[in-house]
Amino acid sequence: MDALPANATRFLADAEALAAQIPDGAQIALPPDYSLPAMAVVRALVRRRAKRLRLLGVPVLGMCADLLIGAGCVAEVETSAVSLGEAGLAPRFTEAAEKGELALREATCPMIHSGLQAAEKGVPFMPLRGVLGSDLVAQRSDWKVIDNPMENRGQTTISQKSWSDPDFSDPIILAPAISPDVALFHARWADRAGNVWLGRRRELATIAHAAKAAFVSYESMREGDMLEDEILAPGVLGSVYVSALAPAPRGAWPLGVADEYPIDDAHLMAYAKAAKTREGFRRYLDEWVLTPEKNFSPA
Amino acid sequence: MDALPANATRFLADAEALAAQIPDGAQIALPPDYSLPAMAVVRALVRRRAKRLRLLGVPVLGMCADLLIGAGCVAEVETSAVSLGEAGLAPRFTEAAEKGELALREATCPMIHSGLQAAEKGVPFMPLRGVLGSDLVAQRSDWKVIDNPMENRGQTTISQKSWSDPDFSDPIILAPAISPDVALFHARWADRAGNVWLGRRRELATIAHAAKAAFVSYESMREGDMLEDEILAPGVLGSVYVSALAPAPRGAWPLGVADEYPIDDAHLMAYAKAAKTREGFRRYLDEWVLTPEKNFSPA
Amino acid sequence: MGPYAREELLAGVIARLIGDAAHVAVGAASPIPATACALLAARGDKLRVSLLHKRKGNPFSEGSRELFDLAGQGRIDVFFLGGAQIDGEANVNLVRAEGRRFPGSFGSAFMYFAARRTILFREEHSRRVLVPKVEFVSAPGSSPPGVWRRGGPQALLTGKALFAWQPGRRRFRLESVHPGSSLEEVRDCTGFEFDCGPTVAATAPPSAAELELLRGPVARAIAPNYPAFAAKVWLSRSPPSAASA
Amino acid sequence: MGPYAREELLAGVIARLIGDAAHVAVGAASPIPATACALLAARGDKLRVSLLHKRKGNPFSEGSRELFDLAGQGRIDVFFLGGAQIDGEANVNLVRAEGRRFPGSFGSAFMYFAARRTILFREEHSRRVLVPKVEFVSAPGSSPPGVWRRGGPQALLTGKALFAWQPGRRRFRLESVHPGSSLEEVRDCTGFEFDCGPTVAATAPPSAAELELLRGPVARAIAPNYPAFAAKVWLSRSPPSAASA
Repeated sequence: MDALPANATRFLADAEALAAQIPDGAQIALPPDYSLPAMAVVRALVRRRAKRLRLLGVPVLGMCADLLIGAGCVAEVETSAVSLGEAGLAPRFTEAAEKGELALREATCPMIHSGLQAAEKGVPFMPLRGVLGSDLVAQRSDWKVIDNPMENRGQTTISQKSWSDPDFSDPIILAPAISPDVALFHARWADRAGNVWLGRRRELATIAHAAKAAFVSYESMREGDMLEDEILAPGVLGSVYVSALAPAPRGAWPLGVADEYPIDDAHLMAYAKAAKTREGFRRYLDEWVLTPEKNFSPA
Repeated sequence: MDALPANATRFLADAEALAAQIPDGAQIALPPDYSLPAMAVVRALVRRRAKRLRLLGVPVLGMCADLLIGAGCVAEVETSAVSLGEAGLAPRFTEAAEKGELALREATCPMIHSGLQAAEKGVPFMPLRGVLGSDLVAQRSDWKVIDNPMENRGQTTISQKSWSDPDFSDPIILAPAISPDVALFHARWADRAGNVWLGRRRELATIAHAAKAAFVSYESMREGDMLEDEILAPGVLGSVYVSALAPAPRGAWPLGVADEYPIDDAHLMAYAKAAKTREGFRRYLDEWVLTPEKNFSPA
Repeated sequence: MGPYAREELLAGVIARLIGDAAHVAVGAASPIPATACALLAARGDKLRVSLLHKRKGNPFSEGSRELFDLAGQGRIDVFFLGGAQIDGEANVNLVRAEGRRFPGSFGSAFMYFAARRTILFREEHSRRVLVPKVEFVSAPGSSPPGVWRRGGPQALLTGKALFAWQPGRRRFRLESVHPGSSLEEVRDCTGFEFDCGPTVAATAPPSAAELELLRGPVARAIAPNYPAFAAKVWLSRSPPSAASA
Repeated sequence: MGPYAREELLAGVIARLIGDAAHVAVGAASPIPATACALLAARGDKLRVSLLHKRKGNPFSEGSRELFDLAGQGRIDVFFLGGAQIDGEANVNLVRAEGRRFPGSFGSAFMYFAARRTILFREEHSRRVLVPKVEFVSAPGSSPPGVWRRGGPQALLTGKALFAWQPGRRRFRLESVHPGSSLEEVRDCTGFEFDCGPTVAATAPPSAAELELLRGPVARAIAPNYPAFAAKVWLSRSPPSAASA
């Protein structure tokens, strides 16, 4: 995963083929449920029995992560929250967290955004205001606190002592760069040049910029080079960032794609209810994930 | 200019009215010539005899700045370059710089981008790789160099000494946040909600986010709220950032607006030639800027 | 309760707390704060409301980081936070309590500092929620001098009472008790100590004019994003034409 | 010169310098580097070329910072820099020389560090341009150990010769002299000292196959973005159908 694929956007057959590109143990950056999650690929990861995945929520996670956690694919989660939104707590995450079955790296939304933007710019860190005084700071030895160097002409000291010491002068927290192994998400359109259209979901572009590889499923193929179209271009992620692409019609279902299909609230509620128990979750997997013909909604 | 106008996008009559909002002495962030410069407002600033403006090129400047400099409106320029592109050197900038008539704050493109992104995030600085060893660093006392705090567990020292000292450990440069008084640019469309459409010229959004006020001229008014349209939204700057708007059809001329009108190369060449001398520049101003009926191209 | 729904009372209180703010950001599962904003808008106040995660459209074009950047720029005047636990020093816990796991801190550790004012809002008023000391500080209620902090808590509103935050004393003061509750009940159900004047006012109910707005234009504005909520609060009373849309 | 234009020779040299790079970024006023990239593409190489400031469309959707972010990410293999002055330590000056003001440093102070390789390209080969020491270092040719630097100069190409950069010695080595020039002429016109083997090769001219590509698909690919250049180089020879487009 070290080489950045500059000129090799590959066109794969389907979600299974994309899932096969993601090795066990990879750190995968995932968007929130409202931001084009690649659910078809997530289901394919469950089917291929992916192991020890490390999930990064950008900045929060939902059903996408809950499925992978419940199916035993996940070793570690870094996120600022996991929730099913209107459908309540994410039941498999909640149980795994309460039983201590996951390595949890608690964060807060803008620290994740800033870490990805640091990687996007090729710098080792980015500063952020706030956060000091949250118990998150003590848990995250990779978050550093320094005196604001723009205000201090003399020495500035890395926090060995507590940032709340009175001799700390305008302390500020630094988010370390986050460069995930894989960015995984869904797009409304792709084109033959390997570009994908994400619309206003710009956090997906940031993930792809920061990641070592980006795997993208898409609703449908669009004619022409979208980067040459001034109306579409602002919503495009250029192919330079896209390692591989595959078609997955209704690939975000049961979550939604703006202007294509809405969130399937009833399904999400049914999932939230079923997944409250391990047995219910197993039945859900059998019915909706492991049975090939039900890979995506018939609607 | 202290209060951020959260709920008060004002609709003004024309470029003159926008220019009247920009006080003498203001720091104005301007885009490059290829990125929607508000030329009609720039001409109006010349007509209202604006004084002591401080220009910030994001990240470079062109005819926009050359006109203001030649007309005596400018006290200071911070930029990574001033050029007319294919038409050669920017003659009024070049002469003013050679004669020492301008306070020049030399920069390099990504330091300006990073400084604006720092202001966009409300942090005092942003780190950047590279730059060390450029003579720019010695000229910019506001650029600080520190040891990379992510690598150094002990003390980290602000550069009093030279960063090239062998005991400097992975030095990195910090771009101070730049929060210009005014962001000034042109947009293809505006809507009644006060949103403007910039397409892929995202640097304009960054300027507006970072600035204390944003003044925007636009080609034409579009029906509906563009932020509610998933296709247009990715290219929109939301009205929360827009202080005031005014119509200026062909307002970027002689520069271009993608899909509307191209750069008027012949005019730019003619300007570059005329502006080689003060007299030629005066004649250009008389003909194309100070004569109201010729404020913009008849085409 | 009176001739109004509890949600209407709470929205009215929040509307008064928002006051003359210029820009309010309202999170996903927050129909009552959204109702308060819609009430102010219906009254003709020039309030800008950024509703996060609207079903159709949204106020942002820079992705999910834009809210945090806006707050960092100082452009968010009022934000709302809840909490699995809230303590008497206005610390907020969104992570874990009594062996139970909650979703996580979201952006609280930043927004509580960067928004000019934060209204703490949790309908459940119990010793389980309002504790002497939170088990985990997702976001602290105050910061030492020398630590950058643009804003902090303004008030804590629950289903029983309204507390004002006193930054100097770092303690809440009971401001009013909602009709139907009593000072005694509030004391019983609050796990932290708080200040209290010699007499405690009753929370002002929504006025007739406010109720008319709530049941007309406000209900119609809220229904598209919170259909279940709108149906529950208003459909049984005086159904606005679009509440079922 | 021979049965080829000087621009064709230079483009051929640049194409060889680019070699098997995956991604090349080409600046605004750079028709010859763009021609080299088009030649590689016409040969079927899987080269990704990001042409900055194309007349129609452009490879970016994040505004003008995207080039620098791409380079920071390590995704730019080859970049080009010119210079009002270039010295024997590969320092580049884009700001001022002999009392004259030039446009400014642009992104050179970053790109020279972040791109994996930089090809220095300046057609004028004179002691005015190739100086012992630049008056102003826009971007340094090398950096001390311990200073982050992903890449640096690969070569210096002028209208007369090709120099290779020797990072260990921090000096240029004359690689070849273009047909029509001589070692003596190169020495006369170069203001800095450089290494030189016992014999100096002549720069290889474009092959017949390369010329055929240059005058066919390459000319057609270049004409839309550089119409004046394409007309000058190719229209007088064997006009490709689209060169005047």
